[in-house]
Amino acid sequence: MKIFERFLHIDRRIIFVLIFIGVALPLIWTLGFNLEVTENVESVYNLMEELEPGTRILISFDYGPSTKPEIQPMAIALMEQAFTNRIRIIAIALWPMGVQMCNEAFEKVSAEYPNIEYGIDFINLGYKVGGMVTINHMAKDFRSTFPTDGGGNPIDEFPIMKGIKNFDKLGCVISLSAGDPGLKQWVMIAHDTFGKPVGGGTTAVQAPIMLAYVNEQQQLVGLLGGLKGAAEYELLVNKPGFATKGMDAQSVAHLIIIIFILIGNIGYFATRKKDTMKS
Amino acid sequence: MRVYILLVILIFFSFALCAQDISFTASDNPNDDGGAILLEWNVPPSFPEMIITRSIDKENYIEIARVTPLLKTYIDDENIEDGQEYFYMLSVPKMNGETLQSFSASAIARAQWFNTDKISLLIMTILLGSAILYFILSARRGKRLYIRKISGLDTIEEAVGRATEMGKPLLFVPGISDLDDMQTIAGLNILGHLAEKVAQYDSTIYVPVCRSMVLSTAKEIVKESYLRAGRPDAFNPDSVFYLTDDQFGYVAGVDGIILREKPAANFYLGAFYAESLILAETGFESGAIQIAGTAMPTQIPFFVAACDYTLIGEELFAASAYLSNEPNQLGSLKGQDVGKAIIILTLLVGVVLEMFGIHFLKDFLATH
Amino acid sequence: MKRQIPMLITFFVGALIIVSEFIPHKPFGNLSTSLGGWFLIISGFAIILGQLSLFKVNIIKISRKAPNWPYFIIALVSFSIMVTCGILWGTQKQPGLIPISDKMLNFFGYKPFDYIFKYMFENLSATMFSLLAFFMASASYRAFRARNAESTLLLVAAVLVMLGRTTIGSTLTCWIPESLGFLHLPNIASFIMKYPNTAGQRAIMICAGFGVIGSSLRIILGIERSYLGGK
Amino acid sequence: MEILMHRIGIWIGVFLTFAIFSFLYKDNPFYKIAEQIFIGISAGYWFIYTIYNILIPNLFVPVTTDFAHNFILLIPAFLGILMLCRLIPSIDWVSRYALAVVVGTTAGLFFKRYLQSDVLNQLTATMLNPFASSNAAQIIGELILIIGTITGIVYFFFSKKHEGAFGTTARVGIYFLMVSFGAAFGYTVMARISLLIGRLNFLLGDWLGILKP
Repeated sequence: MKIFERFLHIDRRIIFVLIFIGVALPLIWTLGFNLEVTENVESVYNLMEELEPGTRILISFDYGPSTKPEIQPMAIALMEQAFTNRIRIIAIALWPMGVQMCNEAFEKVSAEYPNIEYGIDFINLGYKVGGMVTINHMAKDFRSTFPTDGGGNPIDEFPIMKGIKNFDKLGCVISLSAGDPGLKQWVMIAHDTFGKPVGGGTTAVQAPIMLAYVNEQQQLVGLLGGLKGAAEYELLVNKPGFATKGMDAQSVAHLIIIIFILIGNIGYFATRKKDTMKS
Repeated sequence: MRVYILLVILIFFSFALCAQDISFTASDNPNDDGGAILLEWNVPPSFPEMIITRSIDKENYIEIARVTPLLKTYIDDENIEDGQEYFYMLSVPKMNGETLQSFSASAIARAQWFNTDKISLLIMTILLGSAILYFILSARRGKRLYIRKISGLDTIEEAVGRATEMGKPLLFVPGISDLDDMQTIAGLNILGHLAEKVAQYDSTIYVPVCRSMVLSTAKEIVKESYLRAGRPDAFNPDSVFYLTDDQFGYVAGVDGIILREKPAANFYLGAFYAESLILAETGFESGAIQIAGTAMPTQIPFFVAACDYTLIGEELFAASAYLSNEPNQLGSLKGQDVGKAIIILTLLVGVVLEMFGIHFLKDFLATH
Repeated sequence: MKRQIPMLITFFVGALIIVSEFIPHKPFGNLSTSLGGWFLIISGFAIILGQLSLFKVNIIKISRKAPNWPYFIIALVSFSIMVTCGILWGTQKQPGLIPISDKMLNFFGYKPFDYIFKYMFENLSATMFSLLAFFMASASYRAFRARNAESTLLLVAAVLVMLGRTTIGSTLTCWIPESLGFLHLPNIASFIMKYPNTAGQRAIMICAGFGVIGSSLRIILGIERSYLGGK
Repeated sequence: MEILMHRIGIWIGVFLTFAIFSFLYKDNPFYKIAEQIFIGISAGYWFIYTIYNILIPNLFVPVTTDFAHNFILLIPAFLGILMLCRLIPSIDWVSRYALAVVVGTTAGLFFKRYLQSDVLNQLTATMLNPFASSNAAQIIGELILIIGTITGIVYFFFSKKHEGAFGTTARVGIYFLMVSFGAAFGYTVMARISLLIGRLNFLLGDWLGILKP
C-alpha cells in the first residue's frame, strides 16, 4: 500500500523536469504523428477561398507576444493564403502589441511574395483602444477611426483604402484574438450588427467559449483553436511551419499530464479506501 | 426607317435574351441614417466585370465602381445627399466582350425613423427592462423577494467554526481586479458576511489584496462587520493588507501565507485569471477547506476541480445579493430570472414549431 | 455636483446609445456615432492615466522605502528608457522627434524601441505565461481528483479532449474499424465540443448575458454607482 | 554589427527567460528584477503606442490641421484631461465626468449587444429540429444541445428552490456545465503547453541552434 501513498506525494520538481523534457525531445526529434483537419478550421479556409481576387478583408491582431506561439502561426498561414489568392488585407490591432505582431508576420510572409506592395495589397492601420465601442465606431465611420495608417500617413494616400467608409466593402472580418477585446466583440458588432461574415483564431483557452458562436446563425463562420487549429490551417495552405512542428511536443506533454492525473487519482482512491476501512 | 426597325428588333432581342436572367434595381439603403443607396443586380455568373455609373441629371454619368456578377449588391455611399434623386447605369459587357448593354435604375436616399430589423430586439429590451425595473422598485418598497440558498454559502459558518476549533486563521482572496469589476464588489459583499461570523466566533481572518482601492474598501467592510457583531475592539486593521499590484507577485505572496499560516479555510471570491490554478493547488495541498466563486468562465474549471465548493458564474452575484439583502441587487436578479423564464419558454415553443416545419418564430427573432 | 452630474451624463449617454439602435434618424444616429469617436480619445487618455499612476505609485513606494523598494527603481528606469526611445527615434514606420541615422539602424538592426520590444519584452512576456505550463502540470496531478460525480465528469471530459485534440488521439485509435468511427478519439472530442460543451457554454453565456444587461441597466438608471467610487 | 547585436539580443532574451523560469524553484531577486523590467517596458510600450496611434492621429492632427471642422474634438480632449486629474487627490472627483461618458457608452452598447448576441442569437441558434437529420450522432447531439441549454439555464434560476422535478432538471444542468468545464480545462492545458513549446523553440532553436529551422 505504501506505493499508493508515494503516488500522492511525487515531488513537483520531477513533474517540471518531465514536462520540460517531454516538450523538448519531440522538438528535436520529430515523431510525425498524423494530423486531421476539423470542420471548424475548414470553414475558415473555405470562407477565405470563396472570396474573389482583389477583395479586401479586415484582419484584427488582438494579441501580444504572450500568446504568440499559438496565434502567430495562424496569422502567417492566413496571410500566405490571402496573398496567394490576391486577397488584400487591411490589418488593425485592438491590442497595442498586435501592431508589431502583424508587422513581424508580414515581414516573414512578404519575403516570398515580391509583388505584394504595402498600401495596395496590404496595410497596417495600427492600434486603437476602446474594444467593442471602437469596433462599433469604425463600422459606422471607418475613416474617422483610422485617419492614418500605423506610420502616421493619411489613409487617402493608399489605394487599398479607396471607398472604405464602413464594413460594407469588406469581404469578411478575421480576428486573431487572445482575449478581451477580441473575437467576441467582433462577432457582436461585425456580424450580429452589421452582417459581415466573421471568422477567427483564438488561443485554446478562449476556444471552448467561442465555439458557442459557431452555430446555425453563423455568428462565427469557423474557428481556429490554439496550436492545433494553427497546425491544421498550415496543412490546408500546405505550408507546414511552427505549429505543425509543435504538435508532437504538444501530444507528448498531454500524455504526461494525463498519466500524472491518473497516478494522482489512483493514489487518492487507494489511500481513501484504506482510510475508510480503518475508520 | 430601316435603321429604326433594326434598332427595335435589336432591342427586342437583347431584352428577350436577358430578361429572364438580368435585373438591376436601386433603392434607398434601408434602416440607416441616410446617405446611402443600395444597388442590387442579378446577372449570370459567367459575365465578366461590369461597371456602375452614377448621374444626377441622367446625362453626365461618372463611374463609381467595377463589380462582378457574384457580388450581387453594392452600397453607394460616396457623397450621397438625402432627398436628391440619383440615376444609375449598370453596363454589362456581352460574353464576347464587344458591345455594352446597360441597365438603368434610380433612387432617393433617406434616413429612417425606425429600424424595422430590430423589432424583436426592441420587444426584448422593453420586456426585460421593465421586469428588472419593476422588481427593483418593489424590492425597494420593502417587498420580500425570494432567492434560493446557494449551497456553498452554508459552509461559511461551518468553515469559521472549524477554524476556531483548530485555532487556525481563515484566508479571503478578493481576486485581482479593481473595484470597477462587479465580481470584486460581489466578493467583498460576501467578505462582509464572513467577517461578521469571524468576529462572532472570535477567530482571525487574513485578507491580502492587490489593488489600493480594494484595500480601503475591504478594510472598511471588515471593520463594519466587527462593529455589527458587537466586537469593534477585536478588529485588527493589519488583517487586511496590500501585497502588490502584479499578478504573479501577488500569487507568490498569497502562496506564502497559505504555506506559513496554514489557514483552516480559504475563500477565493472575485475576478481571477491565470493565477486561479496556482492558488487552488497550493490550498488543496495544505488541506484547507476551499470555497471559490468567480464569473470568469475560463477559470471556473480549476476551482471546481480543486475546491470543496464553487460558486459558478452568476451564482457569485446571487450569493452577494442573498447575503447583502440589497434591494437593487435582489430586484435585478429577480428581473433577470424573468428573462431566463421567457427564454426557456420561447426556446421550447421554438423547438416544437421547428419540428412542425414552422420557421416564423425563429425568423422573427433572428435579426442582424 | 460631484455625483449627480456624472450620473446624469451616464444616463443621457447610455440612453442615447440604446435609442440610436432603433432610431437611426438624426439626431440619434449621428450623435451616437460622434460619441464613439469621443470614447476613443477619452480612453486614450485613460491609458495614459494608467501608465502615469503606475509611475506615481512606484515613486511613492521608493520614497517611502516600501519593502523591496529597490526593485521599483528598475521598473521606473525601464519605463523611462522605453518612452525616451519611442519619443526620440519612433517605432517601426512611425518617425520620432529626431530622424534615426543609418549608422544606428545598422548597429541595432532595428530602431532602439523595437530592439527592446523584440529581444526583451517578447521574451519576458512569453516566458511569464509559459510558467503556467509547469503549474498546470503539477496542479493537474496534485489537485484534480474525482471526488464526486461533478468532478469525475469534469476530469473524464478533460482527458478525452486532451487526447482527442492532439495527434496522439488519432494515433491511439486508428486501429478501430471505420464502422465504429464514432469511437475515434478525435470524433469523441469533436462531439463533446460541439454538443455538450456548447450547451453548457451557451447556458452560461445566456445567463451571464442577462447579468451584463441587468448591471448595464442599473448603471444607466443611476441605481448602481460603485463605478463612481465608494459604496 | 547587426549580427553581433542580434546575438547580444538573444543572450539578453535567454537571461530574462531563465530569470523568470527561476520562479519555478522559488521567488528570488532575479525573478523580481525580470518582473519589474517587464512591468516597466510594458507600460512604456502602451504609453508610446497610445500617443502615436491614438492621441496624435485622432486628436492632435485633426485639430491642428482643420480646426473649423474638428473643434468639437476639444470636448473629448477636455474630458480626457479631466480624467488625468485623478492623479491629483484633491480634485480627483472631476475625473468622474469623463468616467461617466465612458461608463455610459459602454453600458448602453453592452446592453443591446449582449441582448442580441448572447441572448437572442443563442436562443435562435438552439431552435433546431433535431429529427431533421438522418445521422444518429447528429440527432443525439442536437437533442443534447437543446436539453443541455435549457437545464443549464434552469440551474442559474435563483427564484425557486432546487427541489422536486425542478431540482432534478437543475442537477442535469450542472452535469452539462461540468462537461463544458472539463473541455475548457483540456483546452487550457493545450494552451499553456503551446506557450512552453514556443519558449523551448526559442531556447533550443534561436539560442542553441539545435533545431532545424
